[in-house]
This record gives sequence, structure tokens and C-alpha cells, in this order.
Amino acid sequence: MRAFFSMVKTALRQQLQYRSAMLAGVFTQLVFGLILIMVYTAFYDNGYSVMGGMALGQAVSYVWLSQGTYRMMPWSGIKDVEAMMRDGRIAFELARPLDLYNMWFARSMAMRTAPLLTNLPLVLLAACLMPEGLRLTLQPAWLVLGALSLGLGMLVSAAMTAILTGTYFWTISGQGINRILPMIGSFCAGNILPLAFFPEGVRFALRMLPFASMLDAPLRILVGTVDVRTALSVIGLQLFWLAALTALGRVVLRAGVKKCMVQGG
Amino acid sequence: MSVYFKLSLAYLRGQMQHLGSFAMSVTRNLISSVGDALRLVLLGVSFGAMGRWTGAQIAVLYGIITISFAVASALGAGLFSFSGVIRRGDFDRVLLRPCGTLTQVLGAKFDLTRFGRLTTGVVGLAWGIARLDTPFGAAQAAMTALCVFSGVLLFLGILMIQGGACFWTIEGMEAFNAITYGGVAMASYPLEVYKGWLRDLFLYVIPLGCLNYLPCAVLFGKTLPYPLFTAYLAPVAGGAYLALGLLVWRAGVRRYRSAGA
Amino acid sequence: MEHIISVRDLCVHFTVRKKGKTMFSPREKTVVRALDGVSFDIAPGEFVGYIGPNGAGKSTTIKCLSGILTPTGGHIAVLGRVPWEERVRHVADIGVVFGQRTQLWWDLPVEDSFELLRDIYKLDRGEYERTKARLVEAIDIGELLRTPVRQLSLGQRMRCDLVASLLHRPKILFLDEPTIGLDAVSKLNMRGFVKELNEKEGTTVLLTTHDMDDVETLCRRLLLIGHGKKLMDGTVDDLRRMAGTKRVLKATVGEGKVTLPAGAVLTAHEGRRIEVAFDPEALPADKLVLHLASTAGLTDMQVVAAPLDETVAALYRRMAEVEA
Amino acid sequence: MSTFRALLKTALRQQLQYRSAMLVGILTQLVFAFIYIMVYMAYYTYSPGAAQGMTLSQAVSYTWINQACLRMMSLSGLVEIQEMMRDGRIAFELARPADLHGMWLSRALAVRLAPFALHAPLTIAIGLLMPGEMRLSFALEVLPAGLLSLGMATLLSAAVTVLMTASCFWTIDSNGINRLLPMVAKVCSGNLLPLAFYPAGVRAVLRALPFAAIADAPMRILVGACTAREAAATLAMQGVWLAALLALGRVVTGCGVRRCMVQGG
Repeated sequence: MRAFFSMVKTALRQQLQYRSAMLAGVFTQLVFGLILIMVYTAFYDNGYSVMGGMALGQAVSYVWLSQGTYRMMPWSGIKDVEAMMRDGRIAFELARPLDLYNMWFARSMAMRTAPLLTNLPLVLLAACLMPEGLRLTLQPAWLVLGALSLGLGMLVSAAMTAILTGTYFWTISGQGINRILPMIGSFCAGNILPLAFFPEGVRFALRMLPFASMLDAPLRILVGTVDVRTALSVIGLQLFWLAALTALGRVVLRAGVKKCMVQGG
Repeated sequence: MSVYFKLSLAYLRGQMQHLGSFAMSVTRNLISSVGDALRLVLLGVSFGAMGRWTGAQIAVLYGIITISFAVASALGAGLFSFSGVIRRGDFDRVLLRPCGTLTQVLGAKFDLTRFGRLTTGVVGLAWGIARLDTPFGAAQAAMTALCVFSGVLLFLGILMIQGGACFWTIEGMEAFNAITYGGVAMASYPLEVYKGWLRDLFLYVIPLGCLNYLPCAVLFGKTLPYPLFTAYLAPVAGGAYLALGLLVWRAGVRRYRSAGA
Repeated sequence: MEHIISVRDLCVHFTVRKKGKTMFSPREKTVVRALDGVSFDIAPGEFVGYIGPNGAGKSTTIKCLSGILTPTGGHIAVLGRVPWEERVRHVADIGVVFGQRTQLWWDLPVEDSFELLRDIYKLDRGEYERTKARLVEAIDIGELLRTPVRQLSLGQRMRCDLVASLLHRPKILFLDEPTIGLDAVSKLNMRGFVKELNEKEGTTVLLTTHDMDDVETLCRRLLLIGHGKKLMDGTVDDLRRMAGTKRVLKATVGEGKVTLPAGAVLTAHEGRRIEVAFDPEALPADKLVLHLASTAGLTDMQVVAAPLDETVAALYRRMAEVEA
Repeated sequence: MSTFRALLKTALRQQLQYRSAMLVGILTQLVFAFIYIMVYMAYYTYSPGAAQGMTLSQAVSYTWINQACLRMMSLSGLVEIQEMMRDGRIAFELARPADLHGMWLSRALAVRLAPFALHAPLTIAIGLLMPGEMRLSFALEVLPAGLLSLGMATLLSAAVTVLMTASCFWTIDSNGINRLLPMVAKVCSGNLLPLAFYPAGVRAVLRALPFAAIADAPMRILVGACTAREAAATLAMQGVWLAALLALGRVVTGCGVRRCMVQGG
């Protein structure tokens, strides 16, 4: 576990090292946030007070939170593992005494937590300073449970990152399906459009998927569109997906390592 | 110009060497633009119309801006990754060749994968036009074509400015993407949706509004708080930005060659 | 036109903005004098070595001569033209080869790159085919033409780059450390090609390098650059003389104790084999030999010129001290 | 008392040394709290009248307090002493001047209080910050009686621990008692499920046993699920069991030591 904290520190230092890139990232997220909010406001002005259980104010906060947690989504596997695959240094990684899955999970978690400490605070700070109608508003009552759910969401996202890293055993160039999956995943997670704006049936189905547990679930709780019962069932689902994805991750890794060993590393 | 086509062909033949990753990046580009399109569709489905603009009309707006951005980014793909060219020091070799620097940089990367976005643009435009309740004859078609053409010029101008800026500072270039991609996402909706300063930004500073919002308002017979002639400003905006882009590029090259780099 | 290249008081000053210590402190502005008044002329057909320690301004000069860089001051005329003012026409008459960095298209076969260069340089098809055939045969890259550049070794790639830079029959060839990173065989090949090109075709060659073997085998004339100034313009021997005309006496002595007269330095001593560095003008060779013969006895001896890279290295060190 | 303070300090330092393990401990407790609350909510919605004398919010608070004090309320032998018995180093322990029973009691107390001091505050704080029906709520006036009962419960669990450890004088191998008793205790003490959920008859019997006195008693008082009179009766019962177990402990340890001396250590 101590290794985990040190990994988070290094990932964080790396993030801070490219300060200008990080600031550019925050700027882009703020611009996109502004545009989306204004578009959704226009749609709400058509005489809709609530859409899919979400009022305009909550939709505004949802957009800011989804922009702030953008880097938290599992866009790809662990970068340098992909490079290791290509030039064969993966053999050293396999030879390490630590359990491979725990190590990769810890690195994935570090990769996902680092932006949380750099991007999210900046975006949220800016979002709170926005003028009326664009401002991020959260009820304190849901803050703690929402934060815990966000933590769970990050664990699920880390588990997904570990699985994506595992697929690099098969598509060495990393250009394969694991480039497309994150994009579909982020759409189903409510990153492109809040799930509340999806039609009824589709929305229910998407919320069952692990992608929603990464983003839509914690955000719904944070903006307060759910009552306690649904909040708990959402958290229950997050726990289920965390367990399921971790198990799947272990299976993928074991198969990958075996295949890799057979090939002579 | 023949050098431009020959360089582009060379790059394409190079890409064909890695067919797998080429197909993959086309699909990736397609899916990411389908994502944006789906947002538009789903909003239309859940909310119905948006103010006085029907779904079909918004689709036409989306189509024009997406097609022009897709074509411009395919042609100007070399400019997207130009900061890498500078960092690797390859620009010296460009200067050592007896033909224009811009031709070589643009030709260096004729990115066919950007056409993934083109398909969603074309589909959106076609779907929109088919469902328009107002007449859409030859004149309207010509007007739309003109808007798309001006859009390509305008986006090429923006990409040249982005490329030219690399001569001054390589850091922080990602912020520019916010303007290009943000602008495209924004201009897919009628500009009247946006509040004062943001609307003015995309009307007067980066005039994406002139490409689709203003002309289409006239096409669909909507009254506009702006004078009538603004609806025909698209080619002017496109030409002006292309000229600005060339200026910035030339100034950038001059700076690179004057012991500044 | 007696000079193909003439350079008068070439100055290039960079303003470098170093980041302040903290994110907020203003960036300090310092002016780096890469070139500070360098003048030289090169006649057609010459083979000139352009040497100097790292950061002495070698590649800056090449950039100015090839039209990439506009200098802060001074005047350059190459083939009667000012390089940076008529860049397009100027680069059509020169060939430039950078060591390790290829100008060919990474994913395409070598021949396709050549055809692209034919279109870029707008060469006449017939003449292009004849030049290409001659060069491919001379530099022996016939079997490499169909292989993509990415699959070539560094040595093979450098040979192809050389051909690529000669397809348009340039009158001047700039070689920027062409043999860096090459194995011994490839180095010899490369030197052979360039030497033959200069002698048979009459192409003027300007070679910047750190490899003193290149200099000794190829350069009839040497320009030494240091701190942005021209320190020497002459032959390899002038360079040795400038760096202190050290000669080295390699001898096998008898049983006697080895003592040395003033001005002679013992550089190696294993058993009965010794090496003594001395300056013939200060200490004539015969005096040293007689002294050694009478004291330690001489069974075998040989007088050799000091190896050039040691001499030059010593010179660069001395220049650095001057600068510090 | 000074030895007790020293023991407490070492136990605390040991806990703090594995900060990351402690964090994981708290996280797992949170997860269990969520799961239990989810179960109770479903239980109360589908069969409202089932749990006599305990409302949903009291059951929720019961869970929060139980998770916070879990380490303290669950039984476990003093592992290092049981090992000493097995490999004979117990002789040094016997040679110590202080009376054995007192020593073991304070060691047991220290081992229980250290994790309590670190885990409880955070878990309680999170419980207090939960939204809606998930919040931990208790009336202030029950606090004094509740805390007293909690203290007595700690002493009781320490006394039982000493008893379990002393029993090893006879059984040498500690595995039997170490596994069986905690399981029994978990079911009977209310750690698994608040006793209010058990049928009336069983509940009455269990409430009389010392196990209930360790867990169910203080929690029932704290959540206010009993009248003042019942609270006083429970406190009295705790006092009786405490005295009995301490006396039994002293006796068992005494003959245990003698029996051990006779055998030659």
C-alpha cells in the first residue's frame, strides 16, 4: 500500500511538471463547460423545468463536475507499460516479486488520482466563481456521500485501466480495440451528455453498465438528483462493478502473462 | 502545387504501410465525431426543438460547420502536429528544399483519417436538408456550398495561426485546441443561444457564426438582430482569416530564420 | 568568379531568455555571441574542414551558408547569391547532409524518396535517371533502393542520404558530422565516396566534424573556430604547429636508468618500452636521441607525429581555460 | 496504571505505523456500513412491523456505531501470549513481578483502545455527515449512560479476552477457542444483526448473556432504543457480568499458572 502512495506522488509531480499543459487542459475544460451549459440552458428554456429527473441548476453542476473529472476516466491503459510491451522490457515487470495485478492496479489508481488533485480543484474553483446561472451549486448534505461515491468511481475507473493495460498483451501496438473502448465507455458514462438527457429506456440500461458507475453515479449523488435509497443502490452497483472488474482484470492479466511467457516474453 | 499533392501522396503511401493503425484511427475519428452528433440528436429527442430552431435546421448548422472543419483539418493536418516538427528540428530540412515552407508542412501530413468526421457531417447535413420545412432549391444549395468552402478557408487560417504560433512558443499550444474544437462544438448550435461576450467572440473575433448561423437564418427566413448583408459575410470571413493565417505563418518563419529559434 | 563562397565579418547574436528561478521572477535576457566577425573565402573544388569545440559556432555557420539562418551582421555570397535572400534558388544549388538525421521519408522505399526529391527539385527526367544511376553505382546502394528507410542501418541510411543530397548535382556540399555514429567500415566507405566526388566531380565540400581521422584523410584546408572567432585558416600541419609541434619518440631502451633532457616529457613507460613527447624546435631530435643513447642505451626507436585528436583536444582545453 | 499507558502507546504506534492498512480498514468498515444500511432499508420498507422497538434511523445509527467500535466489540485472544504458551516462553511472563491477570487485562484493553481511538472518530464523523435517513443520529441526553455502558463493554471484552488467553493453559493450542468463540459472540452480541431483529424469546435470552453486554447493550442505549429504566437495568447487568468475569479470570489464571509450574513450564 505504501507503494501506492509513492506512485500517486510521482504521478502528481509529473502532472505538475507540465504546468502549462495542465493549465491549458483546465482552460479547455472550462471553455467546453461554458459552451455545454449554455446549450443545455437553451434547451431548458423551452419550458422544461426538469429533464430526466435533473433540474437546470443540477445540470450545470453536473457539467462542471464531469469536466473537472475528465482525466479521471479510463482513456487508456498505463502508458509506459505499452512501451514496455513493444521493446520487450515487460520481462522485468513480470519478474518483479510483487503481484502483477496489484502493482498495475496501484499504478492505474495513481494515474487516475493525480489529475483529481490538480485539474478538479482548479475547475471547481473557477466553476464556483461563475456568475448566476452558470455557477456550480452543491448541497452540503450530499457532499460526503458523493465524495465517497466519487472515490468508488475512481476505483472502478482504475480497474478498467488495469484491464486496458492487460489487453496490451494481445494488441502490442495498442492501436486495437483498446483505443475505441474508452471512447464508447466515456459516452456511456455520461461524459459527452448527462445520462439524464437520454431517453428513459436507454438511460436505465446505461446506468446498469460499469461506465456509469465511474462518472454518472457519483455525479448524480453530488448534484443531489437522487434520494437516499437510490443513492445506496447506486453505491451498491459501484461495489459490484468494482469487484467484477477487478476479478476480470486478474483473469485478463493471468491469461496475458501466460501468453507472453509462451512467446518468450 | 503539384509538390503538395506529391508530398501528400507520399504520406498516404506511408500510412498505408500500417493499414491496421490507419483503419483504427479512422474509426476513432468517426466515433469521436459520432459522439458529438449523438449529443445533438439525443438533446433534440429529449427536448424537441430548441427555441425557434427545429431539429432539422440545427442539423444543417451542424453539417456545414463539421464538414468544413473536417476538410480543413484533413488538408492542414501537418499544422496540428507542427510543434513536434519544431521540437525535433526537422524544420531546417524544410528550409533546405527549393519550395514553399507552407506547402511542405501542409503536404507532410494529408490526414485521411480526419474524414471520419466528414461522414457524420455529410450525414447530418443530408438528414437536415431532407427534413427542412422551408424550400431548399438550387440557390440555397449554392449558398450552403459557399458557406462550407468559406468554412474550410477560415479553419485553415486558424490552423495556420496555430502552426505559426509554434515559432514563438511551443508550450501551451493545447489551449488553442480549446478554441478550434470548442468553436466547432459551439457553432453546431444557433449562436443566439450563447450569452453576450461568448456570442460576440464567435461572431466578431472568430467569426464561425458567419459560416452557418447568419446565412442559415436568412435561408430559413428567421429575423435577425443583425443587418441583412451580414448573412453573406462567409467568404469575406474565410478569406480574411486565411490571409491572417498566411501573415502569421510568414512572420513565424521570418522569426525562426532570424536567429530567434 | 574566383570565390564560390565568400564570408565577411559574419556575426550571429542569439538573445536567450533563461526562465527566472521561480515561476514569477522575470526571465533574464542574455545575449549569446555565437559568431563574432568570421571571414573566409573558399574557391571552387576545395575540400575544407571546419572544426572547433562544441558550441563554437560551427553549425550556426552552416545554417547561415545554407540560407536557413539570417545572420545579425556581416555579408555572405555563395555562388554570387545571398543565401537567405534568395533561399529557393540558393538551396537548389547546394546539398546538405546532417549526420544521423535523415532527409528521406521514413515509411517509403529509398527509391520513392528519390523520385519525390526529383519532383521537389524539378529535375529533368533523363538527367535525373543518369545522375541517379551513376551515384547508386558509385556509392553502391543498388540493393537498398526497394527497402523502406526505417529498415536500413545507420551506415546504409547515411549513404542513401548522401545520394539524395547529390541528385540535383549541387556545386557545393555541406557535410555536418556525416560519419558520427558510423562503424569503421561505413566511415571508410563514406570518406572514399566524398573524396572521389570532390576530386572527380569538382564539387566544393565543407565538412564539419569532430573525427580527426576525417580531417587528416580528407581536408586539404582547415578552418578552426573558437568562441565565435576564426582562430586558424591553414593545413593540418599548421594546426599541429599551432597546438605545439609535439613529436613523439617511441623507443626500446637498454638496461640504463632513463633520464630526460629539459623540454622532453615521458608520456608512457612499460618495462623497456618508453614514449617521449618533445618539441623539435625547442629540443632537436638528435640531442634527445644522443642523450638517451648515452644514458639508457637505445636498441630500437621511432619518431612519430603526435596523434591529431590528442593535439586538438589539448588545444580545445586550452581555449576553454582562456574562456573561463 | 503506568504500564497500561506504556502498553497503550506501543499499540497506538503499531497501528499508526501501518497507516495505509488502517485506511483500508476504515474503507472496508464504510463499505459494510453501506451494505448493512441498504439491507435494513429494504427490510423496513417490505416488512415494516418486524423489528420491535427499533426504528429505521435507530437501526442505521446502530450500524454506524457498531462499525466504529467493531475492533473493540469483537472478541479475540491475545495472540502473542498464546504463542508464548505454545513455545514455552511463557516462563518469562510468569517471572514478571506484577500479577499476571492485571497485566493481561491492561494488554487486552490497550489492544482494543488503540484501533478504537483511530477508527471511531472518522467513522462517526462520516456517519454524522450522511444525507437523509442514512445519518447517524442520537439524542444527547442518552450520551452519559451510553458512554458509561461503552466503557463497561470495553472492560468486559478485555476480561473475556483474558479468559480466552488463560484457557490456553489447558488447551495449549489456541486455534480452537480463537475461532469458535468469536463466531458465537458475533451472532449473540448484536455485531452481526441488532438483537431487536431477533424473535422475542431468543432476544430475551441473548440479552442476558455477557456477549450482548459487550455490543448490543451500549449501542441500544446510545441509539435510544430503550427506556431509561431498561438502560439502568442493562448497566446493572453489565456490572454484574463484569465483576463475575473478572473474578473468574483471576481464578482461572491463578490455577492455570500453578498447573503450568507443576508441569515445569
